[in-house]
Amino acid sequence: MNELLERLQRHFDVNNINVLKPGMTTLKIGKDSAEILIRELRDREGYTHLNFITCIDYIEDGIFTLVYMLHNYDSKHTLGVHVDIDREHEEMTSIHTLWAQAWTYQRELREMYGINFPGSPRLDEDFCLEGWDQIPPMRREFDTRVFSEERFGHREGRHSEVPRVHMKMELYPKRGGDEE
Amino acid sequence: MNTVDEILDYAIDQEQQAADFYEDLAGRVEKGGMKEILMEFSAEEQRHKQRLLAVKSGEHELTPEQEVLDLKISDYLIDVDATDDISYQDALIVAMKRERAAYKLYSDMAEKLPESHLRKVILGLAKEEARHKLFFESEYDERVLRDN
Amino acid sequence: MNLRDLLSPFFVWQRAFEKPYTSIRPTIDRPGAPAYRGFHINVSEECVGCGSCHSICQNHAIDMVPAAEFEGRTGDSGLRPRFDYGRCCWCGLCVDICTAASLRMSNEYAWISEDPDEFHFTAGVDDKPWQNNEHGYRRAEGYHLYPPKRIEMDMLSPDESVQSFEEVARGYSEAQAKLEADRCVECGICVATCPAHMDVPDYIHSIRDGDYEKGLQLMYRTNPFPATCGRICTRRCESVCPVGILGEPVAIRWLKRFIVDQVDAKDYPRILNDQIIESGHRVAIIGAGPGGLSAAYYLRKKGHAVTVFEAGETAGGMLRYGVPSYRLPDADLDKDIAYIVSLGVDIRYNTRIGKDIDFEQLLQDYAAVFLSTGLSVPSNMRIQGEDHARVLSGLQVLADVASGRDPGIGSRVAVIGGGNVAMDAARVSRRLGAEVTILYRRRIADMPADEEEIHESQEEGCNIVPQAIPVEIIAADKPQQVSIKWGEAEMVQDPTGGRPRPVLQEDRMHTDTYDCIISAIGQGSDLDFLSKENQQQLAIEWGKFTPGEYQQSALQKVFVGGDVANRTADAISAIEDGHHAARGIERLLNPDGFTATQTDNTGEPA
Amino acid sequence: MTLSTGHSAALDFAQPEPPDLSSGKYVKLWQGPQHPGITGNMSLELVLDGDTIVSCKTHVGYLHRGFEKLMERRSFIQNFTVVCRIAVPEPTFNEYLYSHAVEEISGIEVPERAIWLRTMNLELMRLASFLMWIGGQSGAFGQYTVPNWTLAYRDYVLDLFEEMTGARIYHMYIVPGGVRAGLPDGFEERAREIMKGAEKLLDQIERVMFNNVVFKARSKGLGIITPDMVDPYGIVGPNARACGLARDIRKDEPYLAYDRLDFETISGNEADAYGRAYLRLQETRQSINLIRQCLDHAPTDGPFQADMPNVLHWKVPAGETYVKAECTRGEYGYYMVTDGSEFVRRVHVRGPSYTHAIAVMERLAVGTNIADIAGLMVSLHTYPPEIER
Repeated sequence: MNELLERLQRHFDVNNINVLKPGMTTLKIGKDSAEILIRELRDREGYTHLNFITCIDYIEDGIFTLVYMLHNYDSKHTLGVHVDIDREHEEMTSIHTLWAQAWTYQRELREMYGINFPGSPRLDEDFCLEGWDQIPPMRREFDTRVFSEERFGHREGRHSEVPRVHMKMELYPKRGGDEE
Repeated sequence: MNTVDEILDYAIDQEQQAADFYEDLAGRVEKGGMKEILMEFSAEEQRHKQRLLAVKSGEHELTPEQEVLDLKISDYLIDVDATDDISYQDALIVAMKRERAAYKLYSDMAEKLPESHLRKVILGLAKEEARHKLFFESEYDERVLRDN
Repeated sequence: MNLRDLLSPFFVWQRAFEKPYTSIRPTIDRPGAPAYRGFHINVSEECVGCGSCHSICQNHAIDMVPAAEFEGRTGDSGLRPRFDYGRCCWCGLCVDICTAASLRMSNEYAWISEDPDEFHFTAGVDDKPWQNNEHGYRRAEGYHLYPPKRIEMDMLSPDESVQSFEEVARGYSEAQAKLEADRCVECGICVATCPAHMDVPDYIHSIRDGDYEKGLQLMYRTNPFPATCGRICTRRCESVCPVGILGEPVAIRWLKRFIVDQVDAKDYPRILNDQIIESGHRVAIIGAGPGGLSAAYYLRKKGHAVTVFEAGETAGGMLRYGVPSYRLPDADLDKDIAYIVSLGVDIRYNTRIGKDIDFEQLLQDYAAVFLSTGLSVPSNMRIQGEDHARVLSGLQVLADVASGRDPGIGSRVAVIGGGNVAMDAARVSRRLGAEVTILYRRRIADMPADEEEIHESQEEGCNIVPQAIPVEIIAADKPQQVSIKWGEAEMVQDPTGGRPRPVLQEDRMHTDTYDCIISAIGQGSDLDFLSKENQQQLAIEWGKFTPGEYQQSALQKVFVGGDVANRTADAISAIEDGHHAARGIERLLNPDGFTATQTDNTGEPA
Repeated sequence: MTLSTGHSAALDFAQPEPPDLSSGKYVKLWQGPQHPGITGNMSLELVLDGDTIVSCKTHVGYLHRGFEKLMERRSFIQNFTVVCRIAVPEPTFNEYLYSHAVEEISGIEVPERAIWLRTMNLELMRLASFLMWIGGQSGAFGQYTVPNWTLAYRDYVLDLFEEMTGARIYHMYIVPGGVRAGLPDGFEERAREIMKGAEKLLDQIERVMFNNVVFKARSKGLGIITPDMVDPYGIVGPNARACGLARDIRKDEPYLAYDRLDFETISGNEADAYGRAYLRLQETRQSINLIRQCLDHAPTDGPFQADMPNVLHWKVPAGETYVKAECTRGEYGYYMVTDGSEFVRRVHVRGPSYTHAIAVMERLAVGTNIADIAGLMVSLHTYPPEIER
């Protein structure tokens, strides 16, 4: 394991190496060398299985972190490759030539986060959302509650009271620390 | 006092005297709130009197055989004087002691009499006083001995 | 092609003679499994309306709605959960979190109606056929969604504690406080029960956030004695904490103390940031106990010039003289008092109304008077021999110790009484090296003292003799000793009502000899400083004032509070009386302004 | 046996040129989204040349309920009631993996009894799921007797779930910290009886469905997955095992009590629909065996839940993990990122159908007869909800 990481560090600008548990490590690499690293891992290091590709929105830092989870069946080791991309320039090299299912993930990320993967097949075909006219819904700023409250009405006859407020009104309206 | 009416008249008079006693004291006391309490005692005595009047007129019967709980609180307390600056505690002690004395009086009286209707009436009066004593002793237990 | 593969499928016919899987409904009823998560049951009598079910429901399927029949019960919000079956997903988290275990599920799963609004009901209030179903989902024994046990406070061991007057409870560490604060379900039922209506859930929340300054600000909105109450409060809040129904209540008092302990007194002015704009009004306060100083604090915040008249030589009243330092160290009481005084409260010590200055004079000189003189006169037993020199009063013993004087109790002591003063006198006596017997006329369970005090006094080696009624004090052979005659009591149900009453058993009398007898059977008020006329005007009942709204007495400008004006006679009630009287005085002095919203240091309406 | 699963240049992932529909040579046919031959709500956009499929596109989104997004605004305890819906026929794997991910990041140790109850729960789930699948596979080839048997018998397994968990489908039994209850009285006897019946049923199914000339004729040679496709296409579970790869997470990276259970990874050597079906039949039997072992070993007393913080304001420390389990279709995984707040930062649910139903299906469909498309689809064992999450 350590040898692998040493090799990777020699050839790639990887950082933030984090051993999450025995059998699982994550590391971070720059956007431009990510595709080469992943290819290298697949072809030379035995990480032949792509578990999934996903994205984490760090809206407060202005970045999307793409996560490529790779697995080596021989060493039973999982390696998570993290790639930060700018939220304003949400574009990443496509890896659809590396795994058959990669383009599906990329198509989903396009729909859900708006990330572009130039060259990825069927990228702009609707995946789950047909006729979606809002911002990509998995972005943090998309507020599901606001959306549903705008689209759907509330049921008539529903109201709820807060126990402490109700008790104050019923039992001691003139006391307590919040009127005066 | 040889007849039932005589003994009842005596008892009624005693209750009236007690009511007067508290009313008089209420006029003299200094502590705020005492007056009201003593007037309440006086009213209680008036109620006792009304009950006895009802017995005399036959509307109500005494219950000499009924057992009355004796808390024995007043038995071991010292005597206090009914002064103008009497406290709540002492006023209750005075009241308990008065009821106890009445109870003793009638019980002793009954003891000396042979079995008769008169004796029954006197015993009934004793029980009546025991109940008054319990009333004030319960009050004492509730108020004075509340935290004890 | 294989012949077997051609014939084998005909095996299917064998099944034609087997019993079918299906059954015909409704001919054959098929109830849900005993633990089935079906329609909701609420045992409304046991429910306290804490709303934890509402909080945990991820579908917003539960509303808390008023249920008239449960309104106004102690420790009960009067609300009950109402279910919207258009949203419910029958996960049962509401059942799992229910603090009273009153919420359950039945194994009923069929409910047919053409009206969708029918599927919206208040369980246990609206009549439903499954309310009494014996079967259905219940939370399993041993399954909890919050820790049922409280974080134990570190205490001095009884062996150590009797050696000195050092504080017994050591205080929570930050880690302990956060764990304990985590147990709060934030229902706020305690807020209603707290006499001062402190923002308990909010200041506990501030502990979880590690924001102790915010916590301090929240506490001062309703209580300027948090260091004190964090130690010796009677904590009615904890008695209604729903977490205590199935487990142990949240240690609200210790959490309050934790917040105060985290903040240095020198930072108070910056944190509390009480801005005072002088109003020009002058208010007199009689008694520098918790009631008087609480009123002083809130009046001062409104800009009124406050003068406190105190008969003793220090402030704090019963907190100073009646509560021993192993429960409330002077430094902590002083922390609270010093901040109040720092706002410009003028305290005149050693000034007795009626002797040094006349009550009538105050009425003339001040715009309003708040009277909170407490209960300072020990009650008498009124038994034979009580005036013996070796019969001491509990209050006196405590006051002597608090002032650094030797109460001269000797080495074998009998304490009479079952209240906190009796327990404190007993525990103080243990610390002075005496062997202590406590005589109490009723059962231990009847003792009015805090359970904790009873427990700790026993731990510290005080011998409690319950159902013991003193009947006479007798001079002993030696002048420095005294004998007490007492009798055993039986508890008898009073047919006229009330609690069971002790009845002396005259055939079971005992006489014991001690170095002294400490009488601590209660205390009364001393209102002799008021003239007979004033006393009549102020409406006194059984030695106590009977205030009206806003603690106002029958005299318009006189407000009353504290032990002398309430039945609970504890610090937190006195503090609230002072706060409420300050509101009343503000309304009196500023009749047009009391509705105006002002902003305090928390940035929220004060 | 060493098989080449490596990536070779020979495999071309390029999308085929779309057929020229205007040529009049082709027919376009939509199968689904509501169709008895489709496993759940999804649709296949098929282009046919005569009976033969020349192009297939999978369309999903008919179920999308955005669970991953919903989880970002629900508390850690609330989420456990949501996740079960991500794979309707197999909710339990979601419950387990979600709970396990939370537990791993929070450092919560689950008690022994809960570990065994979870294992049993997962195996019961496998049994129920396979029973439903067997019926689906049989039905997809037009044989409707077996589905009646298996779906009805599955209900007996659901009865066990109802007793154990309080619900038949969305059990919500495995919860962060442990499980919600121990076993009810008499559960063991009833479970053993149902296992016995299930074994008998599987024997009958083998005779009626597998030793069946029609079934064989239609499934053999259909949808062949070669070992060299496995990794490039991300194929897992029985779909990979049927072509000879002995990969089973339960054995290779044991979780829960699997390292204490006696079983061997089953792999086959016929990589077509028949081979996969037969492998699943064997795994169903294996599951019955594992359930019996769990009944033998599961402790009957002791705690079934770890000490938990107050879930009403539970903050899970910042962290990241990926946890996985072998569900009926292979590697099911939960990737979780937390940021120290009361809400999860990101959950990604990895279901095997994501690749099986899209990349794999779209490739295997080409050249298949239209009559076999439903059978092929079922033989890949896909659940649309885990694609959409």
